[in-house]
Amino acid sequence: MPELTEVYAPVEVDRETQLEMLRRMQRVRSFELTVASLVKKGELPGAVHTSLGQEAEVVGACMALAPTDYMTGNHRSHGHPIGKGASLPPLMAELLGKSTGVCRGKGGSMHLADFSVGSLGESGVVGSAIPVATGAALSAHVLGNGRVALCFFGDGAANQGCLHESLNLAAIWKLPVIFLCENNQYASTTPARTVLSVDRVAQRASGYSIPGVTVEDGQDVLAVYAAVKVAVDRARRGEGPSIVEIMTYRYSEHSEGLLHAGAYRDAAERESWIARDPLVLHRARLLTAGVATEAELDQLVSDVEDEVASALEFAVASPLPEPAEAYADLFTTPIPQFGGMV
Amino acid sequence: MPELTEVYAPVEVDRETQLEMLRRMQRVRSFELTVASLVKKGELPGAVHTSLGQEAEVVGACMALAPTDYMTGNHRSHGHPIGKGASLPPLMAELLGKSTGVCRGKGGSMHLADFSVGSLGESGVVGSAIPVATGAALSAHVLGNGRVALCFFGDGAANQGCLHESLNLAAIWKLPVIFLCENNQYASTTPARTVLSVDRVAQRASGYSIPGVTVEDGQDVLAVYAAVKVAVDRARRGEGPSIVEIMTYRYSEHSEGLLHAGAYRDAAERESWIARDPLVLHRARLLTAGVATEAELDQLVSDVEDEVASALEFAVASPLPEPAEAYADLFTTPIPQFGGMV
Amino acid sequence: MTRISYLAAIGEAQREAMAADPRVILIGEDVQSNLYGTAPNFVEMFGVERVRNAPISEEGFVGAAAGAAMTGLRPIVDLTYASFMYMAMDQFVNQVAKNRYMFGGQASLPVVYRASMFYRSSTAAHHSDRPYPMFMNVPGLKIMVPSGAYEAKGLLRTAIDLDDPVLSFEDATLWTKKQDLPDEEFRIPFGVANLVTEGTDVTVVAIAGAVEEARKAVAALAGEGVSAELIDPRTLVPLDVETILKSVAKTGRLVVADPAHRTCGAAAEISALVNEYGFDSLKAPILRVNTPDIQIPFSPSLERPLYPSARRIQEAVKRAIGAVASASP
Amino acid sequence: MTRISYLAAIGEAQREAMAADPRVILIGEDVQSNLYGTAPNFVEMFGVERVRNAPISEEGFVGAAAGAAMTGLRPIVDLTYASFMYMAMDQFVNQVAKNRYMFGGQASLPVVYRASMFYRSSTAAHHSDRPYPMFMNVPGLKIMVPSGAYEAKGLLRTAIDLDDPVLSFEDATLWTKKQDLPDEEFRIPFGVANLVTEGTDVTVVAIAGAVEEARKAVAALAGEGVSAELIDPRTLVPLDVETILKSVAKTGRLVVADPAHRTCGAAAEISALVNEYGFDSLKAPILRVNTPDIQIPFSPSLERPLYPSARRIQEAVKRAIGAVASASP
Ligand SMILES: Cc1ncc(C[n+]2csc(CCOP(=O)(O)OP(=O)(O)O)c2C)c(N)n1
Ligand SMILES: Cc1ncc(C[n+]2csc(CCOP(=O)(O)OP(=O)(O)O)c2C)c(N)n1
Ligand SMILES: [Mg+2]
Ligand SMILES: [Mg+2]
Repeated sequence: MPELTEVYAPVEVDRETQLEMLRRMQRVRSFELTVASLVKKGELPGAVHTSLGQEAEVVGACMALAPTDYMTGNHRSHGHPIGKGASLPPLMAELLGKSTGVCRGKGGSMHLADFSVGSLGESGVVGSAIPVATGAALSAHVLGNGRVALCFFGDGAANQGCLHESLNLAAIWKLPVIFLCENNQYASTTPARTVLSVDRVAQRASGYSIPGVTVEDGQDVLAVYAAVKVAVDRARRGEGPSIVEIMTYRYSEHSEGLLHAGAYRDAAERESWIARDPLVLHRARLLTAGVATEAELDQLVSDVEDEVASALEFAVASPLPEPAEAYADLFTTPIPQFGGMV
Repeated sequence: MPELTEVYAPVEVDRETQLEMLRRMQRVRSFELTVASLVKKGELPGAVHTSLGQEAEVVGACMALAPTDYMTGNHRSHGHPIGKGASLPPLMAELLGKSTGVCRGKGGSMHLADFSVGSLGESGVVGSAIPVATGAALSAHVLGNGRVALCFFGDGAANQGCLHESLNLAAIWKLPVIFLCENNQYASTTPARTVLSVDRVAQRASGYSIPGVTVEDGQDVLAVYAAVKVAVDRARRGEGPSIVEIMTYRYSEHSEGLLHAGAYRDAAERESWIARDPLVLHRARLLTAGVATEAELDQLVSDVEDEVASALEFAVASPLPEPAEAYADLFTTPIPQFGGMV
Repeated sequence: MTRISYLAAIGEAQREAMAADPRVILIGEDVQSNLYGTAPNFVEMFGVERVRNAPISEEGFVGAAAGAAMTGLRPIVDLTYASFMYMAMDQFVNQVAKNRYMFGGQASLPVVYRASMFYRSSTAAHHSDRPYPMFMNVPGLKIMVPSGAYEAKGLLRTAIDLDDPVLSFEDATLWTKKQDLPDEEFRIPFGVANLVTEGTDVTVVAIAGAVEEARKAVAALAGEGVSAELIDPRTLVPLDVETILKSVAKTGRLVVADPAHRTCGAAAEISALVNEYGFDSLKAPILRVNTPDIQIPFSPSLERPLYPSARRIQEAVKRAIGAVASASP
Repeated sequence: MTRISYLAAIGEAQREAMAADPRVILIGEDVQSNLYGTAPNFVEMFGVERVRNAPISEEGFVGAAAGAAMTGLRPIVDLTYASFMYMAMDQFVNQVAKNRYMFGGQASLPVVYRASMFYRSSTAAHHSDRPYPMFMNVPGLKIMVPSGAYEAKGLLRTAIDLDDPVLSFEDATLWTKKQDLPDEEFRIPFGVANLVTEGTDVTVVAIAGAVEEARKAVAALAGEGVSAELIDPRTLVPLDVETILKSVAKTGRLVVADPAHRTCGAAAEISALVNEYGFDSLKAPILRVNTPDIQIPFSPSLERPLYPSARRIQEAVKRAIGAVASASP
């Protein structure tokens, strides 16, 4: 069985890419903070799950992909398309249920998708998008277009049967797919250690004769990037799927505004993770390595903040969809509702 | 992670048990040969899958269980309840769709069940009974009644998501369940090596932090018994589930009378397995070890043949169910069909 | 009398049943932390052996509950959202519904599967399903659709007592609605509809959360001089067809308000039954007020108008009595 | 004209579509060995890259086909028996049916899922399901129910051409039935019913294998002086309601023969539609000839009487025209 040992080899990442990593992490951060404050003000309908704290794994993984590569995700959904390079205004408009939303207001927070950047959709049903990504890899394989697919899933999703089926399918068909586990150690209020039969999801890879690797420091965007890159390159060479697991942590509650009964997480544990914030870490590295100056990085951050602010402006200014639009988009070749609605 | 190394340690099996193994294997053999000839004569409705060639794994596994232990199985279904000690006449009557059948003619070949010996039912849907066995183990665990559950499943079923979910569930809850893979190397016309991501299903055990063992010589009933016994004892001690995989071979086509297009199996391969017939092997061992004489074993075989013949007589003589019986047994507290049938 | 919410009523039924019978256990994701509010202090009361946090693997634990039910336990399974039931569909249809029948009555499956229909909350297509009709098409499952705290508690106690598998479709639009409930334990039988309001001009059958909307519609109609009879079937399997037929025999008109999608929904079945067995009493077409055959959109402006509302039910009643012209097909 | 069986017709449609478009691939268990007879010599013709043997993991490959369809392929998936579809229910409902809608039209899913309804063959409850009604309740899926070799071939070609997901429920009771088919390629549009026989006294709508039974019933009835009009809707989503309504406007009477279980079946929907939009033309109750709400028993003596048969359809027609008394509820 092949091993992903190259993961620990240093990767050559050029200056622009390193800066782009910070830019995208900052985009996720600013976007999520904006979103969280909208929820608090009661201005965002539905359930909202943020990726605050998980920016390094989201962005590191996405940036290891080419723009034409495919990606699916889950309910913790905003970071993935942002990481993949989606334009922010239609994402923000989607969250506000506007007709200019990336899904025309049909999807909302849990169902962002931007096909123009290979984002094939986030699934509110845990695990359910894993076979879909496997299928995108199948089409890449059959069409020979050199693309790869990556699916994000959580530690909670690791126990779903569709993951097992997808891993086996991808392994025997040697599909170019990366099973990317965002192990933030909890599924809602349930600690992974109480429901997961292994310490690390990647330990399951041997059951599929594929490489499995865990990035223990998932707050280090370069470490994530390096690990995913190895898996992506491997997939692109036609050598099949991998599991890449990233240990990370979510700063917020499972969903914004959620009041939960039990104290399932330790405050000190959370503090210790916050102390190793992925944006702070990467910024420090860029400065130390002389990749950029404080001023340049401040500029980058403030540019992103402007970007998010104007995305919000766009979203707020956009119109709500007309009620009749609810009837569009079900089929490519539509079927009229017989007799209209009573 | 615990290992099932004890499997290779010699087990003490008393004379009566060794003879009972032969008796039950012979029961399966005679029952299946009778059934196959009925199919050939067009006297058995429906699809029929025999366990000819797999007698050692079926009987070795079942005999490692106590009579009150639970068991579920699959479409290759006759051997399991026979191995578990079910009475033959109601099984044979079931295959003939008679009202004296163990399932009153409702189940047929793919759905034998004899709750009086812990046989909770065979599932025609591949993999589908695995969670059910896991649940029987859950009740044993919660009620503390000391029972264990065993589920038979094929190499084909190994790729079903419900297996993954059941393994994980059983592992984290430390349920007394044995996942028994009958690896006869083919699923219908599909070789396991073309659809299974591992050489041996037991290799997947490490993904659940449970023991996994493969009995390479699944035609040796004592080897099977020994391996399963270790897993059963472990389960009964409260130490949780195991995977036990038995390498074996089916002599017949996937189902009796099936005509398949491709030559997916090699004739020589089949011959080589037939040359190591489990009944012949065990008989030879009994003779060599002086456990019984030729005459005693001949008597045993002919007793079993009489038993099967009289089961068939019983089945043939039994009445078909009245059409109205179709409406019984759906609910424990029945609901009448409103308005009757048009 | 104690005034409690729909959610609290479910919790009460579970608590009473678990206190009464040690074979009753609760399985579900995040039940130990009482994330959804129906298991308050259950871990303290009943311990982690009986209040079991499940991994996210619906097919596994739905089937395990079935196997446990076949061998001596009486599990309650909390699936949280009804949209996740599909993950376990094979277990529901091929094991839970079929095992007793296939095995000729050897198995009983005293197990309750609870799932909430979380519609009208801007959670879009993956969380908003109301899939009871597809389970009505599966023989072997009993189905309850409580329309208030009283029903939620009384039906759930009965469900847990029953030796058959029950699916409970709980309507999240009612979660916080409070009602006065008897202090003593009580049960509501399956298959007995509730005649919510008597009337003479038209029969309205409403399901789950639509009962509340229908109640408003009926009250408004009364103000307009229309006397509507409102029936809540409470359980869909068994369905109290007699009560509906008796009412239509009196009113001659029927409107069915059913939050499920229209095609092959519960309203279709009720319409077909009344057509077949109550044809002679029908004075007008049976009208269905459903959710249209589209998936649930996220945007509140798109989602809000889709479900059976008091307004839509009221309009349908007026059409049924000929007060407004019928839309042409 | 070539005389071929229903199974062969499916094979032909697949072959033609795969020859015409390299994006069409076939996925299924044992397709390479042509175990079920609908992929003869496909490996030789199209290679193992396009004729893919799937592991037994329905959820995985149903979802993978959806993902492949979203990204450029046009897969046909052979699920063999309809009773195995539940294993993949989450993918069908939550991904296949919803993805285009949820993503605001960004996705198209040109994918066909084929499954055979293997009833009346003594394979008991785990192999005999006819579950199209539950999928009819799921917006976003198109559904075909071919009633003969001609329909099987013509509808399947259309299905493969469509950019929407299609479920094909193939009736195994018809597998070996032969028909003369045009030598040139042809397609049958979705949503256009086939008026099998014209008549004036009663309309019979029959689905899948029930069409064959209804044909016999109609012929027998003609001998008795009853003129029945037989309609085969061919597709259930979209459903050609107009043709049915037009017929009932003429006959005033309707019998629906539907091999699915009764409650919330396709017949219930057709009954509800005709009641709602054809009420004034109805002279008698709409009668449904279904499989009763029990699971399928193994014993042929139990199973045989359960499905819509020519005899049961004939009796229902006689009841509908008042020739025999109606059973009391
Ligand atoms: C099939 C299914 N079961 C349950 C849920 C409810 N649910 C939503 S998110 C979640 C926890 C997911 O945990 P994980 O996969 O670790 O992702 P995370 O939220 O930690 O990013 C649960 C149980 C769901 N959406 N889908
Ligand atoms: C869910 C499901 N998919 C497909 C089938 C059709 N089928 C019946 S048996 C079988 C092969 C099973 O192979 P395996 O599990 O290895 O058992 P074996 O027949 O070899 O004993 C298949 C594909 C089924 N019954 N259920
Ligand atoms: Mg998590
Ligand atoms: Mg096998």
